[in-house]
Amino acid sequence: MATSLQNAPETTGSAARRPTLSERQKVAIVTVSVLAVVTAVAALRAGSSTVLVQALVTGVLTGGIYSLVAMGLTLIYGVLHIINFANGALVALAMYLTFVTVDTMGVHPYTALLVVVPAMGVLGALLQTSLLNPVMRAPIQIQLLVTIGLALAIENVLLLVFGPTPRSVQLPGNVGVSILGATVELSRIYAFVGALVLVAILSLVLQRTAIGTSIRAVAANPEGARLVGINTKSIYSVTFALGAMAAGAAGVLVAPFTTIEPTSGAIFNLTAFVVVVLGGMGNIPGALVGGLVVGLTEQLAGLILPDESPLLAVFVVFLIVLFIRPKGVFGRAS
Amino acid sequence: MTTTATPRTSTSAGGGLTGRLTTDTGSQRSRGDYVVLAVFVAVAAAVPFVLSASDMAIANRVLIFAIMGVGWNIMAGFGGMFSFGHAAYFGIGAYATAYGVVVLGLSPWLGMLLGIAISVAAGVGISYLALRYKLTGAYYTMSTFAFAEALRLFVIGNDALNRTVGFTIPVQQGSSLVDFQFPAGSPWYYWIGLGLLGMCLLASILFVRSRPGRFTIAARDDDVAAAALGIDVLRHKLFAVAVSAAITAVAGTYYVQYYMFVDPEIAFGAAASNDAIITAVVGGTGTIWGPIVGAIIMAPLSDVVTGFLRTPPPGFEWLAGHGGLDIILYAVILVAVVILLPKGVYGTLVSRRRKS
Amino acid sequence: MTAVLEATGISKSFRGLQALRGVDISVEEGQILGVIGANGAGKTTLFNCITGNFPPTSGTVRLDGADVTGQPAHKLAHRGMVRTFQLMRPFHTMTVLENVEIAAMSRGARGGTARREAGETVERTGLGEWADQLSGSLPAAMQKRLELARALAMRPRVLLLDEVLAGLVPAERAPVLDLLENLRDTEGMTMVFIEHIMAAVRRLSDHVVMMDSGAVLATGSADEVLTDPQVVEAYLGKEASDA
Amino acid sequence: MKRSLRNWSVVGLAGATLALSGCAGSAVSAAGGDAEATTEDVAEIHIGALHPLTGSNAADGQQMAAAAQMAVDAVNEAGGIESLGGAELVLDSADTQGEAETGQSEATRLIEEGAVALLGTFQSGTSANVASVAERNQVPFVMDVSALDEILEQGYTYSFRLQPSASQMGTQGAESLLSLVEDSGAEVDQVAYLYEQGNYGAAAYETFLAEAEEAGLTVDPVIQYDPAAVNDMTTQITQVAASDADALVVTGYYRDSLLVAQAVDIVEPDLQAVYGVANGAYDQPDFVNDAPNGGDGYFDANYHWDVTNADSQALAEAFEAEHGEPIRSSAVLSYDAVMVIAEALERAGSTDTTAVRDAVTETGYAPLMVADGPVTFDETGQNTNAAVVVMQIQDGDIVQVFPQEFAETDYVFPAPPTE
Repeated sequence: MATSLQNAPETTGSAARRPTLSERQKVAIVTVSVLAVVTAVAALRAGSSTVLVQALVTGVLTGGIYSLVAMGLTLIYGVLHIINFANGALVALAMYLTFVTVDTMGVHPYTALLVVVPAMGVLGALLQTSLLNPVMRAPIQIQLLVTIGLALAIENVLLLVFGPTPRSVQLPGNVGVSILGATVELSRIYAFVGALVLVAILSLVLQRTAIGTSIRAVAANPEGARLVGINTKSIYSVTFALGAMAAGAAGVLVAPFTTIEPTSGAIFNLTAFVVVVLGGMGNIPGALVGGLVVGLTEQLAGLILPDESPLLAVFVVFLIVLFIRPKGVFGRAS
Repeated sequence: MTTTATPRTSTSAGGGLTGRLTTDTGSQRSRGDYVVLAVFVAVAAAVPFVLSASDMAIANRVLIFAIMGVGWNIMAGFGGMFSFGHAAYFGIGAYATAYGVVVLGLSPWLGMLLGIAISVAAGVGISYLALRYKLTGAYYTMSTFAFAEALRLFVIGNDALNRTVGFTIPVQQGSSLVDFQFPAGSPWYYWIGLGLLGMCLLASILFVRSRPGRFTIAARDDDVAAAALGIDVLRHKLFAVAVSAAITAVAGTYYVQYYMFVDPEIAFGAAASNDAIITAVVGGTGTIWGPIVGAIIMAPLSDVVTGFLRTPPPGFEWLAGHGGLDIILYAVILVAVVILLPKGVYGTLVSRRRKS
Repeated sequence: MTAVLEATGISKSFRGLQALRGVDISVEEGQILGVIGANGAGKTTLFNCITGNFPPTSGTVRLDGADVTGQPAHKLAHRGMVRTFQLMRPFHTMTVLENVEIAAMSRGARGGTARREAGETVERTGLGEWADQLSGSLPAAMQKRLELARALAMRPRVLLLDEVLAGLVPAERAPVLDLLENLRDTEGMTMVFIEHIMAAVRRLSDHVVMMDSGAVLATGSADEVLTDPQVVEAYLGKEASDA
Repeated sequence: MKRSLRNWSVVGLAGATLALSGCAGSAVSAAGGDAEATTEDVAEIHIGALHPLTGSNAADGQQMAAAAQMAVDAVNEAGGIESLGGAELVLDSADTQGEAETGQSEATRLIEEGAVALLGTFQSGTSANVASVAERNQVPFVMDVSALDEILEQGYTYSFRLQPSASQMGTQGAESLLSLVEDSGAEVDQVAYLYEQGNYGAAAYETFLAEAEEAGLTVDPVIQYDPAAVNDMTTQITQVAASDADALVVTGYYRDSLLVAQAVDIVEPDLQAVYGVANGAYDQPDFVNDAPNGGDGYFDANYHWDVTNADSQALAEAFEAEHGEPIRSSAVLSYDAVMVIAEALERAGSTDTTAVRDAVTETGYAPLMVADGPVTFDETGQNTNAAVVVMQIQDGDIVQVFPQEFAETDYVFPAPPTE
């Protein structure tokens, strides 16, 4: 059940699909064996099994968080073909909304989902309708600059309203628990689970609802969709709203273990782009896999090359994967 | 764009074949470009006589933006390769110069050549991989972005390049053209920068007129058709990358010599890539003069906005003293310009003129 | 009696989908080969394999007896094999004249020569009135002609035409057909053309290949192929009912 | 301002003519740049302050600008610069946006508009840039916060730094830790060191290591991280827990140091103390709110305003009354920087920038910061009396605990970070 928006409607033709599956298996085998070798090297460098296990568990969990943050990004790219540079800013906005909700109403942080997610949805629809729909046919750089401008504006509105002092949201009962001998903060596990749930929800919405079918139709062929009577502009707005809601959910779930500043979302931007490309742009389960690859690469690189920024390893992996699989690990070659 | 099935009368008026060819707009426009370039450089050279020192700082930034925009425009505007990582070439130019001057004791001019060489090699290398492996659209764009980021992280982890600190060019007393150093506020910085910009513009004009340039534009419009007509698309795109990387590296050298300082974030951060794109897009991509117009508008914009908010006009005093408001205003203006004039300011003017 | 262009056993599969299954074609100096077949029969894919758009999965392409299989398109163009595209691919930011000039320049003509040659080709293909029009805003029929004009400016020895008549009204077809015939008769140009319009196939073809489902179904002279009962059933009947 | 706005509109409209025609007037009005005036009766003296009022360091930057303004107000209330006829100070505050090039152009503008001295900038990269502007324009530049050693290694003669450099803090941090341990009678043979991998963290670590090795203290494991990218520290803290380290030393910024505290809380390594060296979090009131267990017991050896000094206390109270938040040490340094400049102006009796620079070199100002003595600049411009003090979080308060002369209360050592 692939929820790749790139090739969603052509789900028939078993002859065409079977080789793709084996292709996927090949990718999976290569990925796993590379990971195994890297893990072995990391184990030698770490010199302690506890440290290695901790690195692996942390890698998986942070990977989940990266994919959580990247989910809206990949959805919006898949349908609108816009690289949304405002994704991080939207996540930061959601963090502040969480803070405000918790601060004023004194509720549990996760109940803020009920407020933040719909609010972000409305904002997303407004942004798409007012700013991006007019430039949907413009070249990629136009849309990119609009989202960059949007990111600047959102971050600085947050600075203006909340001031520069960092905020925080405390999660009641946020203790460390032990998994396979590794220690993990509960809030990070919740966020990881949240990522899985978000993948499931988005997949369901796209596969099983009428609006999801329209979205996939628009993603695959906007002209064709228009011909069969779909209002593409409103589908664009719905999609951006969904993307903003995903960013909103990410913001709420990440808020308890993050220092909330206007730039708190932007620090995820880099990794989120890598995650999205690795998973195949527009491929929602792919984002989950991409997140895990990035999370593990970061952790293991930290053990193997302690003098370099772990992100360097992430970008090198990214470039290599990009050249070998130009449409992402699970994307199809054209 | 006209969609009628009859050609415009103006083109058929002459009737004869030769008549049409002598009025070929392309070559005339290009010859006009040389004239415009000469006039532009001559007029712009007078700027230091009329601007104050702090305004000259902005004028110098206009030059840096313009060179970067011209460089980006070659690759993205004429070559059709949307780069979001021009910080890579800017940064290589800047670091090569700074390293040359501070560590190797070279003249900045040699550092500039070094920067151009490395920048071209890196650009051609990474673009060869990207084009060879047929990265397209957003994937191509993200690969350029990742390349610049990887360079930034590499420098941060490299002791020989001073990690996060970067380089500071030693201050000398007196002026020296060889050392590309003058007293603070000297108009020579501006004149040298203008000279460099002039050369980059000349390179841009020559490129567009040249065979490789025209083949590149053909490949941008349709690479399959270009290949079918015997054009080696890969080679020509790489040539465009080389020209683009070289020009952008020049901006890096100029930056270092003017600001006398560079660090990994300045050199390879996303802001540098953004500046190149914003300049060209606001002015008009795929036009010779678009980046100049874009630089003249966008480079001073943040100063203007900040200045406006520092001492607002009567009635707007309540706007003062809010950190962040200046950037919000800048962002709003950027978004508005881009949405309302997607072809850019100069690009829109040109297409209006063509239509009428 | 050597073939100028000879493709043998050309197969092509896309991720398991077999688009071509061992297609053989050959065309001799100064002759015109017609390729017919229903949409999706693999005609354009065959062109793409021959002209180097992408390499065939298996099979050999020979040009003047030399193996050129898998060589990139631009090299083959310089060896004298040039094609047009069914879906027009103009350099849309350039004028018609500039489009053709690019082709002339690519062939090696310099500056003024290239422009003069381009002008001649533009006139010859009936695009004279449109010369300074932006090619992206041309009507489709004119873009078809532009495809042909650009290819001719390369002065090809082997010209592959992909539905160069499609979309033209009958009155517009005649001059194109005259031109093609003239090119063969006066310049000895060798051609392979994909065409649905049977009158054109009859008039021009020295030889016809009928394709179906990625394979050659029938081959021979135009009359032989077009009266072949298999062909009539597989293609012409359907074509007739479509029309 | 109006000048540049007018230029811009003309520039924008005139296109390639680049503002040639419309700006003739601005050249005339641009004559503000001569700081050479040596008249004894100047009504106003401009000082330029450069801080990140926006961007990720705006929290410090805005406080620093506010404190600098308070210093200027204090000087003016006390009669201005008496040797210059009671001339009033005027603070021109500029936003660097945390960017070096903005810092440079703003510095140029401030000098242009007549600033006789500059202070700032919080970020080392920006300070390095402003230092070069100051040098070339021969205008004194007093750095409040900017720890990077390299800034003053350029042979500059117009740049000064009040704050201890990163290497000073590393050395003094190690000295303090060693004597604190000795004083407490506890046994600490080995420490783990975790630092941000930039030059700031590296300088603090390297000087700490040199001092520790001399005293026979083992530093292992040593772990560096990328402060911009790190999102989780559990692996690093697990490495610490797997070692024999008795204490953890951390040099980092706020966000990453908080991540360390969160990881320490759940991994529960067997440590006698977490000890920050020049740490951006462990002496911050925000940290007490954000950290698990309120960060109780955490140490930080860092520059800090002198809580035991009555004048400092008065400033802190006034600041909090005026701005509603507790003053940061960075802001007190900005206050000190203005005072150093004002005091130099007073002695110079001139607004000639070189004369002011000469006066700054001979300053003997007693700072509101913890220090080993009055501000004393060496030939590179570094304040040799800049000092760190060891602070500890005790019951939600950040208190000075070591050395004794600056201690508000007794330290608690060992202070295991997890109960």
